[in-house]
Amino acid sequence: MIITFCILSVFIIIGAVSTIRLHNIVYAVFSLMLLFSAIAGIFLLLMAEFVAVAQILIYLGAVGVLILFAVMLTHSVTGSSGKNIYSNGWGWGLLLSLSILFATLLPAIYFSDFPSDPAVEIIEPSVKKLGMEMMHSCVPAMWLIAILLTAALIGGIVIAAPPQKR
Amino acid sequence: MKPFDIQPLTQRFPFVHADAFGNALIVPAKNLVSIVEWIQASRLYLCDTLSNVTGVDFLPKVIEEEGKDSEGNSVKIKKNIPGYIEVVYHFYSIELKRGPLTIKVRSNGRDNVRLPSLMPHYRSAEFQEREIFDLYGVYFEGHYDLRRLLMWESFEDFPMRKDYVPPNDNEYEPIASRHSGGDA
Amino acid sequence: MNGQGILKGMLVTAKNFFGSYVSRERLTTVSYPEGGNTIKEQSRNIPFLVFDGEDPVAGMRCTACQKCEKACPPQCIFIEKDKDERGKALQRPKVFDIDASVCMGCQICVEVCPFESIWMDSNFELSTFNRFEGLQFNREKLLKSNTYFHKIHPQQAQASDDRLAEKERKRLEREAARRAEKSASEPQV
Amino acid sequence: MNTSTGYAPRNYKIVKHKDKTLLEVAMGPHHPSTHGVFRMDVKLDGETIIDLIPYFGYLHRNHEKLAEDMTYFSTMPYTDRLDYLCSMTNNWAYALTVEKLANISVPERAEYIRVIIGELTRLVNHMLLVGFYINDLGAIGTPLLYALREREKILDLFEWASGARMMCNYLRFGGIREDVSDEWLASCNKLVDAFPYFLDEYDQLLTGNEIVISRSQGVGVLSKELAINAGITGPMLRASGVNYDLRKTDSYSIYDRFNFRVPLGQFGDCYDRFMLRLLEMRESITILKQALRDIPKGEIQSKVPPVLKPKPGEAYGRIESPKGELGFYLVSDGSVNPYRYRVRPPSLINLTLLRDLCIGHKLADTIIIFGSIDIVLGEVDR
Amino acid sequence: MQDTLNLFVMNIGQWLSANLGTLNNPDQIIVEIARWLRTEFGNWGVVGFILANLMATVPLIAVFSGCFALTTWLERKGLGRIQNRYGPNRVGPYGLFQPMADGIKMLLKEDIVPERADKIGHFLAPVIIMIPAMTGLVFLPIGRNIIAASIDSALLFFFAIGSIVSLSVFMAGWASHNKFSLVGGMRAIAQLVSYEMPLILSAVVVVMFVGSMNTSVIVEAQQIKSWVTSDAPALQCLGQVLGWHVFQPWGLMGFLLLFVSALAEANRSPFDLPEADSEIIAGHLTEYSGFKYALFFLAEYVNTFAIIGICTTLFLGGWNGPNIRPPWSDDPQALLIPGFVWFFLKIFVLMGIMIWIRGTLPRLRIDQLMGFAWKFLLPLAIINLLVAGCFYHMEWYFGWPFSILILCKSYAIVVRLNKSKLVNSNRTYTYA
Repeated sequence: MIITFCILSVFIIIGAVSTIRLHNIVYAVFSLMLLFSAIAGIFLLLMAEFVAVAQILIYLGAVGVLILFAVMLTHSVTGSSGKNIYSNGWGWGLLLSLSILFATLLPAIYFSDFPSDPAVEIIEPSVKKLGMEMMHSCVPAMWLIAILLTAALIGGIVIAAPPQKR
Repeated sequence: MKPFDIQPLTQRFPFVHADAFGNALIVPAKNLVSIVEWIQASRLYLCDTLSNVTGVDFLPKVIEEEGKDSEGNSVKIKKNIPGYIEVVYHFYSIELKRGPLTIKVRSNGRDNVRLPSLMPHYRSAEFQEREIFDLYGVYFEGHYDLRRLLMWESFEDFPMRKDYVPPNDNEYEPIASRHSGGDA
Repeated sequence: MNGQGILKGMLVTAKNFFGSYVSRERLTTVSYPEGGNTIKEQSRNIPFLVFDGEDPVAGMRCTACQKCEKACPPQCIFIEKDKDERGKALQRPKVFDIDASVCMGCQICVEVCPFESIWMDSNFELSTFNRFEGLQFNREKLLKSNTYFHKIHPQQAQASDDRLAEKERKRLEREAARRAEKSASEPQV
Repeated sequence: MNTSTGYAPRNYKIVKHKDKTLLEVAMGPHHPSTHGVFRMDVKLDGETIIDLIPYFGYLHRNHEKLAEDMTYFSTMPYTDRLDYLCSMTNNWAYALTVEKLANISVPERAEYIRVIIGELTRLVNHMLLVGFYINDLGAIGTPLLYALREREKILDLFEWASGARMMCNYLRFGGIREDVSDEWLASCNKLVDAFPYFLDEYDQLLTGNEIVISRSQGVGVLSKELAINAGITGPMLRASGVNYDLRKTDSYSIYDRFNFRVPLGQFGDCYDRFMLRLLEMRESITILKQALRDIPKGEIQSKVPPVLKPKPGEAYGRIESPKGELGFYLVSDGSVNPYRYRVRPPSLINLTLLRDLCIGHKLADTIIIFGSIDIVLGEVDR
Repeated sequence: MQDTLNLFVMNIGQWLSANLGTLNNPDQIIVEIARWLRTEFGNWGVVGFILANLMATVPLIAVFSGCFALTTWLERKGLGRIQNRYGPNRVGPYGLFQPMADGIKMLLKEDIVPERADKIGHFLAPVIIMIPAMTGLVFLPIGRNIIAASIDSALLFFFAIGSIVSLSVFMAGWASHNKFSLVGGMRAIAQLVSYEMPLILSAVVVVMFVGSMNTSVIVEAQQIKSWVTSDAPALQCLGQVLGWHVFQPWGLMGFLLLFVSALAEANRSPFDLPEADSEIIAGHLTEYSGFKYALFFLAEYVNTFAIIGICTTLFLGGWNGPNIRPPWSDDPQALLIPGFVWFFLKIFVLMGIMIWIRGTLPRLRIDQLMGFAWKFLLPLAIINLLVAGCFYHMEWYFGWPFSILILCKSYAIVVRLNKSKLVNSNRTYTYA
C-alpha cells in the first residue's frame, strides 16, 4: 500500500512541475493528464471508487481531452513556444511562497487534534449511500445544476453553430 | 443521324466555303465566335453540344501545278503553301438529333498561333482546347484556365507537331538495339 | 432510415455466405498451383515457330520473308537471313529474336505470315531471373515441333496443316501441268 | 505558362476563399479510390470542399503520335489499351471509322457478333462501375467481388472467342478475325439467361439499402443544360434526363433491328447514375437475347487489301461505348499511315464538370461523385 | 527457497486429494484453485501480493489476446466466404496459423516514423490506447464468481475508461503530421465523443432495473431465482435463459441501441470513418507500421471485445446459459456446463454479427453519423428510459403492451423526423 502511494505521489509532483515548466504546450497537456490519473490512483487507494471514477470521467475524459483538442486545433502550436520562463527574480518568489506555505500550514497541524483510531472501520458500498443522499437531501441543488448545465450546453451550441441563412 | 444542310449557313455568312473533302466548312478565325453564337441560337441548327475539338498540323509544302506561263505552254509552276495549324470543331444538336456540322479554322503561320476560344460558349471545349494548347501550341484567347493538360508544366516543346523530334532519353539497355537508328 | 433495405441486404450476404459452401456456381475461385487450369484452346501469349519432322532447323517453315518484322506494332521481332558457306542467301533465318518483354501478344504476326510458320503459344509461365538475356527468345527457344502445336491448338493446327497440304497439292499440279506442257512442246523440235 | 485570362463562362463557379486558412490536401496519384493515376488538389474547410483542381497526364503515352507512324492495321492492338476495361468497343469504334473512311462493307454475321461482343463489354463495364462505386462508398469488397465473379464468366467467353481476356484485338476492318463456334453461342446463351438472377440479387443488396440511398441521393446533382453544354455523353447524360443514346440516334451497325429501351434518370445525382447502369445492364440483356436468337451463318470478313491505303479524306466515326460517345477522327493523305489520328475520349470530357459537382460537398462525397462519373485513366490520358 | 518449494508441492498433493472426492459443482474448479492459490500467496508477503494480482490479470490478457487472434482468422474467413472466395487457407490447416503469421510479419516489419512527426506523441499513442482497451476487460464477469475486480461502480468505471480512447486516437492523428491522419483524428473525436451519450444512456436502463452498477450483481439478477432452485431440469434450464434482460421490451430496445453505439465506439463497419480506407487512406493509422500498427489493431479488437462483453453482461445475461444442476451435487448453485463457455459463445456470436455487418454495409458520411447519434439514438435511448421506468411500476399484463406500443410508435416518429426532405427514395425511371 505504502509503495503504491509513494509512486503515485512522485507522479503527481512530476506531473505538476512539468505542466508548468515544459516549453512545448502539447507535452505540458500530457503531463497534466498524468497528474489527473495519478490523483485518481490515490482516490482508488483510499477505496473511494466513486470519486476515482468521477475524477477519471470528468478530468481525464472531458477536461483533459478538451484542453488537448483546443491546443492541437489552434495552429499557433509550433512545438516549443521559445519564451523564456525564468524572470530574473525567481529565487525571491520561491522563498516568499515557501514562507507563506509554512506560515499557514504549521499552526493548522499544531492546533487540530487528529483522532487516534481510524475513522471508519468497515467500508460498505458507498455508491448506494451516495445515491440515496443525492436523491433525498440535496435534490433542489441537483435540479439547479442540471438546469444550469443544459443552459450552458445550449449556449455553446448557439455560439458554435454556423450562421443559419434565414 | 441526319446530317445538317450547309445551305442556310453559307447564305447567311458568304465568306464561309467548303473544304477540299466537301463536308466541312472553313471559317476565318476572326468571325468564328459570331458564327458559333448564330449556330447555337438559330432554329435551323440548334447545335447545343460541341462533341469534338481536334488540332491538325500541316507543314509548309511545295506543290507543282499545271499553269500557263508567259508563252502559254503548260509548265510546272512551283507554288509553296505556307504551313498552318487547323482546329476542327464537330457540332451536334441533341435537340433536333441532327448530324455533325464540321467547322475548320486555319491559322496563318505555325509559330505563336492565336485562335479564339469557344470555352465561354461550350464547357466541353475546356479540356480539349487545353490539350490542343499542350500538344500543338495553339494559344486560345478567352480560355479561362489555359495551361498544359497532359504534359508537366516545365515541358517546353509541343509534341504532336509533325516536326517534333522526341528527346533520346531511353533508359540504358545492355543489348545494343538491332533496330536502325534507335539505341534502345 | 427504416432499416428494411439494410436487412434485405444482410440476407443477400448471408445467402452468399452459405451458398459458397454449397453451389459450385458461386465459388468460382480456382486455386492456381493445385487447382484446375483455365487455359482455353484459343488463348495466346507469346509466339513460337513451328517446324515439321525432327530436325528443328531443317524442318523450319519460316523463310525469313520479314513480313512479320515489318507488321509488328511494337517492333519486337528481329530477323537475319542465313547464308550458306558460299555466301548465297538461304531461305532460312539465321537469327530470329523475339523480345518477350516488349511483345504484347497481339497475334498480328500470325495473321501476316504467309507460310503458317509463326503461331501463338498459350504457355504463360515465362518468368525468368534477368530482364535482358532471359526474355530475349532466340531461334532455338522459339522453335517447337508440329506435334506440340497439335497438342496445344488442335483445331488451328489441323486447319493450318490442311492449308499447307492444299498449297502442296496445287504446287504439284502446277509442276505436273508445266512438265506436261514442256513434254508436249518437246516432241515437235 | 499558366495564362488564365479572359472571363469565366457564366456556368463556371468562381470560388473566393475567405481569409480562413484552408487545409490543402492532394488526393494524389497514390490514393486508394482514384481508379488509376489521377490527382485532385482539394482545398478543405473542415470537411467541406472549397476548391478542387484535377491534374491529368500521369498515364500519357501520346497514343495519337504513335498511331501516325504505324499503318492503320498495326494500331488496332493499341486501341485495346485506350479504355482497357472494354477493349472490344474501342476496336469497334476504330474499325467503324476506318470502314467509313475507306468505305468497306461488313457482312451480316460479323455485324451480329460485333453487337453481341459490344453488349457483353457493356455488361462488364457497368458491373465494374457499380462494384467500384459501392467499394468507394465503404462496403469493403463484397458487391465488387460479386461483380468480379460474374465478370469472370464473360471474360472466359472473350478468351474463348479472341484468345485474350482483356486485350482482345479481335475486330478487323470489314469484320472479325476468327469465327465463333456454336458451343460459344450456346454458353453465351446460358450466361445471358443466368444473368438476370445476379442483377436481382444485386438490386436486393444495394438499391434499397438506406445507407447507399442517404449517401448518394442529392449528391453531385447535374442539371440538364449544364450536362449538354459540357459535352457529357453516355449514362451520365441520360441520368440527368436527356434522351441521347447513339445506338438509337446514330443507329450505327445493325442496332435498328433490335428493339430495346433507353432508361432516363430524373435528378441526375449519384444515385441516378448508379441506378442507370443497373437498368442499362437489363437492356443489354434484351439486346443480347435478340442478337443470339437470329444470328445468321455466313462469312465473317469482307475482302480487304492486306495493306490498307485509303484515298485522301477524313472521317469522324463514333459509337455508344459504355462510358459515353467514343469517337475517332481520321485524316488520311493517301499513304499507309494516317495523317491525323484523334480519339474523342468520353472519360476526359465527362470529367469537365468534376469541379463544379464537387464544390460545396464533403470530402467523402468527392470520392462518390468521382466514382459515379466512371472514368478509366488509359482513355483520359491517351 | 528450496524448502518452501517442496512445501508448496506437498500442499498441492494434499489439497487435490481433499477436493477431488466431492466435485459437487464442476464449474467452480478454477475458482477453488484460485482461492487456494491466493491463500498460499497470502503468506509470501510482497512477492505473494504481486503474484496474486498478476494471477487475476495475466490470464485475462492472455485469453483475450487469444480471442483477438481467433477473431482475425474468423473475420478473414467469414468475409472471404461472404464474398464467395476462400479465406486464408495456405498457412496451417484451414489457415488457422494465419494470425501467427500476421503477428510475425508485424514484428519483422520496419517501424517507420515520419521525419517531421512529433516523436513522443507518435510513440505514446499506441501505448495510451492499450490502457483503456485492457482495463475495460477487468469488469467482465466471465464465469460464476470468475471476475478480475468486482467493485460496485464497475459500469461507471468502464465508461470512464472508454472516454480515454478518443484522446489517444486524436494524438495518433495529430502527431503523425499527415493531412489525412489529421482529418481521421478529427473524425474520430467527433464520433467517439458523440456516441458515448447513447452508449451510457442505453446502459443506464439496466442499472435502473437491477439497482446496482456491479456487473456480477447485474448478471445474478438475470436469472429467475424461483425456477433455478426448483428441481425439474427443464425449469432450471429456462430459468437461466428467460431471465435475460433482452427478453423484456425495454431490454430489446436497449440492447439494439447499445449494440449500434458499440459498433460506433469500436470503429466497426458502418461507422468506421476514422480509418475510412476509401477516403482518407487509413485515417489516424496512416503513418503507423510494424508493431505499433499491430498494437493499434490489438487495442481496437480488445476494445471491441470489452464493449461486446458489456453488451452480453447487461442484456444477454453474461454467463447464464441453458444449464442444469449436475445430478450428483447437492449445491443449488452448481452448473453442469461452466459459465465462461456461454460467455465466450455469446461474444463470438456478437462478433460474427459484426463481421457480417462489416461484409455488407457501406459507410456513413460524417454529418449523417452525427445526425444518427444525436437525432436518432439519443431520443430513442431517453424514450426507452422513460418506458422502462413506467414498466417497472406496472403489472406485467399492462406493462408489456404499453411499452411495446410506445417503443414502436417512437421508432416510427423518429424515423419520419430523420427522413431528410431533399431525398425521395422511390425514384421513377422513364424509358425513352
